[in-house]
Amino acid sequence: MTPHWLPVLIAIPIAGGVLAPVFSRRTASVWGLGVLAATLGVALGLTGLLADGVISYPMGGWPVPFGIELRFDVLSAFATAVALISALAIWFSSGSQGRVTSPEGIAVLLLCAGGMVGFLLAADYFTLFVFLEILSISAYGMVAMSDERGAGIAAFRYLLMGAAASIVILLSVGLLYTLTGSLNMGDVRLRLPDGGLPLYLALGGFTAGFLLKAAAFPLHVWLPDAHATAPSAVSAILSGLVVKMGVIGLLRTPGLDQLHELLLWIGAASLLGGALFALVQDDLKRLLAYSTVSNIGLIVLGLALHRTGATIHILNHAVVKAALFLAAGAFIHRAGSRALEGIGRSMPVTTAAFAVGAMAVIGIPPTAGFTGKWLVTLGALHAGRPVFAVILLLSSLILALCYARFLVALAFRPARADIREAPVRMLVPILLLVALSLVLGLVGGRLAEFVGF
Amino acid sequence: MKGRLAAAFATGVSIPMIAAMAALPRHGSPDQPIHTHVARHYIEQAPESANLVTQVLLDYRGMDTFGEVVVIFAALVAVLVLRARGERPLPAPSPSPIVGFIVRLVTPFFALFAFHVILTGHEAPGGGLQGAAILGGLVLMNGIVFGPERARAFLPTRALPWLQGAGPLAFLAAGILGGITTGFALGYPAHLPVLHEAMLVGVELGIGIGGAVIFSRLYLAMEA
Amino acid sequence: MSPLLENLDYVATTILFCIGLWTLIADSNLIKKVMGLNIMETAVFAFIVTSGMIEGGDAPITGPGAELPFMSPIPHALVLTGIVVAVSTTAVALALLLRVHREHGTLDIDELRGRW
Amino acid sequence: MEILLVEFVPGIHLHLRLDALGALLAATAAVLWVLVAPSPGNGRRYATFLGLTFMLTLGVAFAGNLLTLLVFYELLSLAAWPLVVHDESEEALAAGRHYLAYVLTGGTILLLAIAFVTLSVGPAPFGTPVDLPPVGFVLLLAGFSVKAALVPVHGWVPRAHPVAPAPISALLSGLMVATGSFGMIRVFQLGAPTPVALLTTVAALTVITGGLVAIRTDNLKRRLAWSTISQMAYVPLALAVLDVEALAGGILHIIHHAFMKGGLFLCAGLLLHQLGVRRVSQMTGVAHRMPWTMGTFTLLSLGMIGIPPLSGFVTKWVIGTGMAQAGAWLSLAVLLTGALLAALYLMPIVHTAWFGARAEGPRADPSARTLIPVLAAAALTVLLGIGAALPGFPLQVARLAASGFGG
Repeated sequence: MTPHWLPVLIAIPIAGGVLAPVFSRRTASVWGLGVLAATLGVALGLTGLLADGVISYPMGGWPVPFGIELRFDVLSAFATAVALISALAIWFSSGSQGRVTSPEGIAVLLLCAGGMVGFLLAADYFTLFVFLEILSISAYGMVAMSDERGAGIAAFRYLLMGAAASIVILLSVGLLYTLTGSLNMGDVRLRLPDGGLPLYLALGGFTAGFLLKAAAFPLHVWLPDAHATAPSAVSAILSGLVVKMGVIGLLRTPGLDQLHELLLWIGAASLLGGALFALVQDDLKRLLAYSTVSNIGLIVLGLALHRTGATIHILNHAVVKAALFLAAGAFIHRAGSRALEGIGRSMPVTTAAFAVGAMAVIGIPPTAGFTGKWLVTLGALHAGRPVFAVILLLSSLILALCYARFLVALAFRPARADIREAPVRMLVPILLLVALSLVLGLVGGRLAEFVGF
Repeated sequence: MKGRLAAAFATGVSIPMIAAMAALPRHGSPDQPIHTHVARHYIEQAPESANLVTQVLLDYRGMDTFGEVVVIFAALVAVLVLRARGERPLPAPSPSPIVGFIVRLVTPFFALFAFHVILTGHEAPGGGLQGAAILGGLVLMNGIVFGPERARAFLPTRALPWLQGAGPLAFLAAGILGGITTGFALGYPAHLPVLHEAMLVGVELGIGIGGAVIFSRLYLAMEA
Repeated sequence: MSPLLENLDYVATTILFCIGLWTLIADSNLIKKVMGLNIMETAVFAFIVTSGMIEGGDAPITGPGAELPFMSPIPHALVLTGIVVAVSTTAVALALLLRVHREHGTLDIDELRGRW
Repeated sequence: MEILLVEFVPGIHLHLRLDALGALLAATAAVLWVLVAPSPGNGRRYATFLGLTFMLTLGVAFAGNLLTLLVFYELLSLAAWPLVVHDESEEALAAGRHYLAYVLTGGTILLLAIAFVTLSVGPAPFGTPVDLPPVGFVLLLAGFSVKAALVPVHGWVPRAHPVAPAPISALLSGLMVATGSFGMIRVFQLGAPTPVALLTTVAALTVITGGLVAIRTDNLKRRLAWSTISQMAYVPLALAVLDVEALAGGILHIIHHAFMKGGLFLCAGLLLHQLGVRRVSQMTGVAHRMPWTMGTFTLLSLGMIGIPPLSGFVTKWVIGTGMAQAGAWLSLAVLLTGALLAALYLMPIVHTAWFGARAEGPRADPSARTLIPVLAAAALTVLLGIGAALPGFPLQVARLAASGFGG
């Protein structure tokens, strides 16, 4: 039976996004939640089917190299996290009067989710580029959704660098087409010449483009401003999901193994750079943004050393970082401003959730972050490169001190008056994500078999 | 100083790129992979009179065009959502009589030509998006000459949210129809030529009108 | 003929790409940066379209009077989509610039850097 | 008896295992928490984290393989942090930062070490001895030595104790440091591939510096903290002798030291609470105002020094015989100097308290109810000392635990 669920999985969020402006402000959030719940259902169903092999679907019935093919493989299973976290972000901000819950805002969020799902399913380099554009343009719009003064310029810098990256990726797609005459991923890999300058240029273009989209170290300069000025629910989606698309793009690049050395050093630079920059931040969301850069470094390092560990960390970090940004959003919502000194005392549940999230992002054993950190450390030692294991552990140590310093300021300083616990619509998504991060921490072994690179 | 640094960087980048470009298969040679692989199949299978580019756009690689139409829609909602608050007063232009007259004269012919481009896109040069660009340009021309109010007059108010999504919605309809008739989403049924033709024109029309509305709303969002 | 001359078309698009890159980086006015971006995009589209060219080929539209060999239709389709992507990005960029101009009063990156 | 819970990392399960060693630590933790728990009025956060630390110590006791041990070990370090900074004074927060920096670094070194070990020998459950890679072995000891407060990495102990509330200092000294030594014993249970001369020297250095600095420290709690550093170094000292009897003595020492030091800290807490006495110099003749507290303090001090028939003597005796059997005369000498130093930094306190100029003022002993934990600690010290050889007492269980060692 042809798996029609694949095109349906992409169609639902995109159709939802296209129809969102039809709704009023009140019903738009409910529509958004409904659409993403349906997407989550289909994605979970497909992940279940994944047990007996990769699912492929030729669009329009054209056999593989001649038409566009959609493939649902292990990486595409990340679509479940995309649907879940986007839905929780909408639920978190439902009821607030900001631009996020306006019909156009919900449309942008749904299109971003649709773009990500399409990106995960595309098995054709040009379709990959088109969906990368959908999610990128939505992401530029999402950053500018906040009313802060710096949001405009932060979104513009993100757009400028993102668009430059997309153009370089398109150039590489063009080069691959010139070299092989086809655009289907599997077909291109078969027909690629095994060397030559054009191939290296294409490979370099893909890597540079996706590393910029993933905010790996030298190319991460757009991320802190963008993620810090965006509304917290949006930052959760940006840091948790959009940044991961860059890494998954890297995994889709043909001939990634030839870049082993480059990935090692860029990963190490991101790990250490992100952690050191996080040390000097005093605003919570900028701290979380730099922590994302550091964790992306862990994933890029993992691509070279232990691909299963890197893939698992893509999922784990998405869940954990989304929880942290939502908790930050709850703090800022209640404090009214970015100064969060001492408000933790009257918001015990959010602070506890933030603490568990912080433990997870640092990689304290039973939580989700540990699996990735452990596997990549093993990979580093196995490859005989202990220096990367030391860099990895050192940067998670630095991050631990950053988060500890912040937790002290949050929960151990004198309390502030008239601060109440976060509203339920904010607490439930946070607690759900934190619980999920604990569960993911415990099923690391089973997850690794499922991923099984 | 920054200018020189950037120039040095750009030339630095250009050297390996030019070397790689030189090493590509000879430009225009008939036996390079582009012509011997997928493209040759499309050309051999082509019906006797068809615009192959539109066929590739809609039939073989329909998903890309669906993505493209969604991209332009995403740009619209992104622009609408990030607009700075606070209305700016509308500068009411006073068109010179000659320009005003010419625009009023030309508008209907523009529209006619645009719809021609849209509707015959699948056989002759042209296509949905090209038509949308012409229609959008028409609305913008009126807006610039007579002021945004005249441009807004072109757009229906109540059906607007539906109309601006015409592109993606048309594709969804074609996808479902294709799924039912040919067993694969976005497949055009060769065995039912009338439906095949209707779907092609329907999708082209959706892209054309949807695109035109989006272009106009983009202009209005920035202008007003 | 040396390969450089044979693939002159590709080399020309690369030079255009680097001019766009230079404008993107060097210029301090944000609108000029967007223009640089558009030059880069045009260069890549030019590269993709010329890659489909075949000597003595005809436009890929079958019908009376058209004969083999035809240009490859795929690059044209890709570029059509690429152009729309470029337009969308530029639209969002200009809308952002409108907002930046209204909030900060200037579009010069050096002045802005000190401001926000 | 062991249970393999969830496979939380590919190839390695969350492994809980009951053995004599784990049971001993768990029993000590249970008794100590009972002594410490009834401190009134410290708020919800204090109570929750107190319970959490107890649970995690049980986890450390019953961990079945190295990684599970690391899981509970790291969580225990984090759970103890809010207790250390409970007063939220600037000084407490600074001590908390130090504590966290030291302990997290230790945890990170351990993670690296366990990665090395897992790479070469797999999940390394404690039941079966295995040949540890030398690098892994050294790193493991380095990781555990941070919490076991061996000399170069002991910095957090003297800072954390004076700031933490008295019951927490009792716990910190009694068991937090013990988990470090406990970890070392677990490593030795797996195997001791390389010569342990380094460990002996570091342990000896710790015993001596701990004792010397304790003599000169005036702040009572800080002196007791230095005493913990010196006393707890006996365990790695005994381990390095690689003799079953010495090892049993080392295990026993963890238990006895926990009760004695716990009692001493509680006394210090009572002194601070009742009379506001922080410094040894302020304690002249204080015994006449608080005879009961100072009485137990004296008894516990004698126990610490190793005067028979108290429990302190038993552990020193067993370790001593073990060292003599193995011919480790240097370690034996260090053991004795340690006991001498203990006398030098505890006896002056007792002397000034009893024989110093009588401090005027009414009797300030706390109510009977608050005295119970301190008295219980003293009773335990006596009981464990006299009844040491009886079956079922910790000595016999420690010998059983030590007998199973490959090393």
